Amino acid sequence: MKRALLIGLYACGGLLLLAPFWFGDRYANLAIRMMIAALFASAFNLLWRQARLLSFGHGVYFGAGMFAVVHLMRAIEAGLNVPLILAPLVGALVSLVVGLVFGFVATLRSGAYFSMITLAIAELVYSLGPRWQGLFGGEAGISSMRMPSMGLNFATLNQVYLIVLLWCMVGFGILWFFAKTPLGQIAFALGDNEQRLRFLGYRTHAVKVVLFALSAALSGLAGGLLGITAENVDYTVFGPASSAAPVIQTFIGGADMLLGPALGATLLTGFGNIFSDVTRLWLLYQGIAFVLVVLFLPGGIAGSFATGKRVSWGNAAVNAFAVLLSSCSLIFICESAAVLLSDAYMSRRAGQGGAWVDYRLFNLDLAPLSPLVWGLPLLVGLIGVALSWKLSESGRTA
Amino acid sequence: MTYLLSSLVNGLVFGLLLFMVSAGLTLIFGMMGVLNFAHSSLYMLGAYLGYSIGRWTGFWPALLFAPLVVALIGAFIERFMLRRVHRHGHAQELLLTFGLALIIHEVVKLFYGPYPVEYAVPAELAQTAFSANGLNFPLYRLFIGAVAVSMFVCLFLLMKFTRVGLTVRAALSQPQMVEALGHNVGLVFLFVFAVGAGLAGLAGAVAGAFYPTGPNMADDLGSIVFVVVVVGGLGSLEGALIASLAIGLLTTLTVGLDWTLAGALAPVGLSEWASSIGGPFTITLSSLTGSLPFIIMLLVLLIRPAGLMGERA
Amino acid sequence: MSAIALSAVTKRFGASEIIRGVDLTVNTGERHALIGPNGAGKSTLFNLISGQIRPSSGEIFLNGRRSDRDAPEMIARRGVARSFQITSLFARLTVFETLRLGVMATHGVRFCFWRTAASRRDVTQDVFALLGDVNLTHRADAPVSELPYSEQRALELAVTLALRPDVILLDEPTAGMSVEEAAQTVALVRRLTAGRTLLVVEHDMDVVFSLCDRISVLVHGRIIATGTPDEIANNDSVNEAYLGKGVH
Amino acid sequence: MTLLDRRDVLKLAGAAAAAMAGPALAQSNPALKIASVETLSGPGSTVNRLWSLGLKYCVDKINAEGGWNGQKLVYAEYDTEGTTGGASQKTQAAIADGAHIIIHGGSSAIGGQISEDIRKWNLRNPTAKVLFFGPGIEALELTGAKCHYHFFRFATNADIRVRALIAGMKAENALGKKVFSINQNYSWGQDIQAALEKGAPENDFVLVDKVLHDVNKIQDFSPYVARIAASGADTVFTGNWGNDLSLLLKAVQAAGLKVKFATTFLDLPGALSSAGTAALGYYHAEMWNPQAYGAFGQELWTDYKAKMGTVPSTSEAKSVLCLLILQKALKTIPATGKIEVDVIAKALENTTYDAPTGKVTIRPADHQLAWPIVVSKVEQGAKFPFDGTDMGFVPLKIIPAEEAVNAVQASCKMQRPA
Repeated sequence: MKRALLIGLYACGGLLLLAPFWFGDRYANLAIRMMIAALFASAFNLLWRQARLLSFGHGVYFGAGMFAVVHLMRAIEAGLNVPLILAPLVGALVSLVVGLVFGFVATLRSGAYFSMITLAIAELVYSLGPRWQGLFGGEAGISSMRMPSMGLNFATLNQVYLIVLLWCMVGFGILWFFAKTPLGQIAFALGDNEQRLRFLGYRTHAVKVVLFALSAALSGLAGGLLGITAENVDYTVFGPASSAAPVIQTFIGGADMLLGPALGATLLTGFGNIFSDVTRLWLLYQGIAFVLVVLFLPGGIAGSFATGKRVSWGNAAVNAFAVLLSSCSLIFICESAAVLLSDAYMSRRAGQGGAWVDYRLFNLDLAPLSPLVWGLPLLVGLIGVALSWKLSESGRTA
Repeated sequence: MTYLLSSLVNGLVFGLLLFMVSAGLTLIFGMMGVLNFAHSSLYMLGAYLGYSIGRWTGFWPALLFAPLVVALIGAFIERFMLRRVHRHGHAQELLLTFGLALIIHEVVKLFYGPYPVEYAVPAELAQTAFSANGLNFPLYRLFIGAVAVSMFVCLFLLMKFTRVGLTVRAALSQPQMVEALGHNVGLVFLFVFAVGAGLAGLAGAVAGAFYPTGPNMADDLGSIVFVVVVVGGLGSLEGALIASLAIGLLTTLTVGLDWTLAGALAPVGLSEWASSIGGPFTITLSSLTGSLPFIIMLLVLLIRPAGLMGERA
Repeated sequence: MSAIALSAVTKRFGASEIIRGVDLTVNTGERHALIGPNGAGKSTLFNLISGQIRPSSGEIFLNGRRSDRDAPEMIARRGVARSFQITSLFARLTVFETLRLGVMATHGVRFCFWRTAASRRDVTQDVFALLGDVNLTHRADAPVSELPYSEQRALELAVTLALRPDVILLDEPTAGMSVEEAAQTVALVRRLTAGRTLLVVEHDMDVVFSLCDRISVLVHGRIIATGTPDEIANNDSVNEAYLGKGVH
Repeated sequence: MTLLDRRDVLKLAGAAAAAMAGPALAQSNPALKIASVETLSGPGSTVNRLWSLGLKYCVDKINAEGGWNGQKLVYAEYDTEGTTGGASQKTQAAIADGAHIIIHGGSSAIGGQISEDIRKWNLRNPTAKVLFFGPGIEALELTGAKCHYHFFRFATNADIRVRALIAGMKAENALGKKVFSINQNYSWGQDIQAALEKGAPENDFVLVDKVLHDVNKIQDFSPYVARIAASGADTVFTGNWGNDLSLLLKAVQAAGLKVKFATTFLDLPGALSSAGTAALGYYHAEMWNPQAYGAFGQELWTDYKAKMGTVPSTSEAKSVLCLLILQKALKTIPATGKIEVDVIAKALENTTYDAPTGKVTIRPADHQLAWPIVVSKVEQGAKFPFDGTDMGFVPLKIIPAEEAVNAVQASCKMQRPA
């Protein structure tokens, strides 16, 4: 059943790839962001899935590729004759070089040290970014415009979408193929037991540097694609948010599957796009989802579909229902809190002599002191939690 | 001269604040192997709780209760979250704390709003300790320094000379053995994490009254604290102290120095060439103050990978 | 020329001196056992020879070349392979993939990312030959983590041998095995290490006496005796320091 | 079909209530759609969401007065998530949702991205052009090398602010001979420092020392305070905002340093309260000042507090003024049954807005607004107390728009539509 579900999921994903051609620029744009995020997260996960190296500074390599491509596009504007479709390759190459240099330093250590060094490198680049006006364009960044090439004018995003689709497929192809090469195999072994690998005569530091550089290059490819799409880049691309995104997306999606990060990146980019305009608490929900996945689904979403255990449709449905119940309850309570703690509500209260006046949420008028308003969501949430608890208990004893 | 003196003292105090925050982090890492990404968030929680509790009880009781509450939160995190993912390895623990940092940041903003709150120094400490050439030196700075120093002394004595320290260290290297001797290893870890969190909470409650207590205070300090811990050697209390002071002094003293690489090349006659290149050659040292800790960290890692006081890996 | 030569090797951890001036020579082609009571420093000495840790002082020569400052991978490439006491292979790989890592190393296939590992027929052939040697052919596709203990040990041995080493260091190859399994393993080791230099750390005296040409006894970080099994069995100080204890 | 859910969610949340009501009304005149693209989540949201709040308030106000051409204005918010990438994406989304005017106040970096995106969009889609308003983005470049016909800067810039401060303080005899410049090390801070360097010889003061420091990185400003003390400056100019301003002022207060500050963002939330009484006597220059705006200021102050819960910060007030000027321009455009942004842009260029402080005009050459600038001083017991303190900004001098505005930058080569 899980296999069927997974295949269905991939089929839906495949259909989505073609969707922008029917739905126009807005969805082309969203689809482009999703694919770029998917490629970036997967490139990040090359380090983790294989070598168990957890980078908190991959925004640097993403940004390096993006800057390289925007610089190249400026050169094309000025008359350089390079077809636009090859531009992302330049981003990948530049990030490869940057990745080799920083990767050499970072991979001197592993484990938590590695994470902290990558974080520090990212902070360093981020703090230097605005200084180097010529290269990074200061706060405003640098911008360019896509020039027509090879018979396409690239004015609409649908045409850009083609480039992104093509290069993402190349990127995923490389990731898929790499796992099967001797070096890919060595990288897996490295993640399991670096010491043992050294006694087989492998220079593990060199392996890690090469792996890091490859991961950086693919991140740069993703960055380059964003450069082509956005036609503009500034140093904030090196900021903590860029580096945190692939981490969150990867582990929510499922870090031990080739396509897990892509799934996580697609979902979170999509949800982020929808929800961040509707609620101010999107980052909170994302954080809670991340922590819950780390706590209860170590394999992420994709990993939970791909376990060897057989689960009946009924159980899956109940579980999905339970998750739905508890998330509805959580969202209701958080949004209520956000409204009740807001300045606007405080002043309305003050206007009414400090009374707990009704507040409006989801087109409902709610009384903040009513036991029903808090009790019902709490009850619903508890039912949800109890349901999934019961399911996991019975799953353990079975 | 006044400038040098005041910079020295300011640097020392800032270094001691860094130490207060990094002490808990290095303690937890040294004892449990967990790199706590949420540590600076606990520091922020300490400040906000100090502010909230202080509104009811006044400053001094809040200074006691806020760290206690943070320690309880730490105990909760260890017991019900970290322990759950422990079997999946340290990376999973790190990810968990990373996620917790995201949540704490958003929750603080939900409850306290996006602006810094009015957490003020109590009247009895809002005085001038001494003045030199027209610059006052606030008493509260001395207070921060005093708290940090006593924290170091207590921790040092606790680790070196009591059974607690012995048990904890043994629990790390030989968990089964310690268990067999009748110690509850789980309880030891719970205790360590709670104490580490409580120390961060104390640092927050003390420093939050002086530095602004706002939702960005965790991000502001977080990465510098990592630098301190790496430079000092993960798990080494003495190393953390030395690194904190060094980074505090260095970032404070470089503020006045407008040196550039291009200037440094002047003796070999390359100054003009370097200036024409621009970019990194013309950045002044004073404008690099914020980046300096990270440069130091990279240098230390290249020259002495285990940190100043860390044991050779 | 000796395969392994240690002269005045010392190793200190902090204040405690674990290895105190060890001189040891293992001749080419000989099977040499290193024995000693628990805590004598056998594992430390083993780690020193294989390059995992560096001596505080003294010199180590492998096949006549000084090696005490070399990284483990350089030592491995010089034809010195070691096994590990606590089986530590690659949990996410299959038996076949694990062994292939060893074989690839000898074929010089390292930084290759332009063709799949499966496309190297010569590597695959060598892997199956080795699998046959240790009777694991039927297990080729099983994940390493699912193998029973004795088969993991056999795989560990196979991985060590895959490097085609001329000096083999085995760390307690029969630890934790039943008498029967141990006998099988000894036979396997004897068969597969024929003609090569072998240094083995072992607790089981039956194994040591049946397998090895010469024995060195390490006590409190010092070699107190080296000789043939007979000489060692009749050495007074050895009996006193080590075998005597074993009898009680 | 994740892609299609968006509209449903919007409906559920009621955020698009106005959008739903729109089509139901008469088809004759389409509704003008205004999109606020702002950093509404993450660390940058602290100050940036104020812009959206002000816009929301003013759109409601305009709609209560009947909207435009019988249609209510449609207002929607988009969250940049603090990144230029997100801003670009949300700009696209806003355009796809049919926005005619996009407004961003928060950051010059993000504003620069949006401005470029819109310039390119308009080049490529001449039949569906979009306008971009910047009520708070002050980097000179945006009306310089990056200026274009569809961007309007409804804000001051570094040059305007520094010249106003110098003029106002000289008139008060408060400038002194020694001036210290401490600024954040990015375009805004650099612009301020450059303006000071330019102004020093003309105005007979010496720039004794200047510091550019990291943005939002410095924990402890006391070393900088020591440096200010060592320089013996009479006046310190700073363009700092947010944490960097609060921390700087706190450190000055703690050190008991007696020096005047000339500021540009002291009126934003958090700044006055952290400075405490040390801020008394500090100087400030901004186009908005509730007291200087007289009855208008009073009205906005009380009405805003009643509707939005807080008194309007300067950002919110500037958002409001931005839309009021738009409202005035719109009134001159006859209903034609369609919305043409080039016509709106043209109308804006010809609009003169009568602010209580004087006439506000829009310079056609680079679309920089010429505001009268209010130079004020922090005093206790002011009529409009700021930031929960009893201090406020008492106006000293109003510099007329034509004196205050800087010269058109030579780098601006605006292409006007045919």
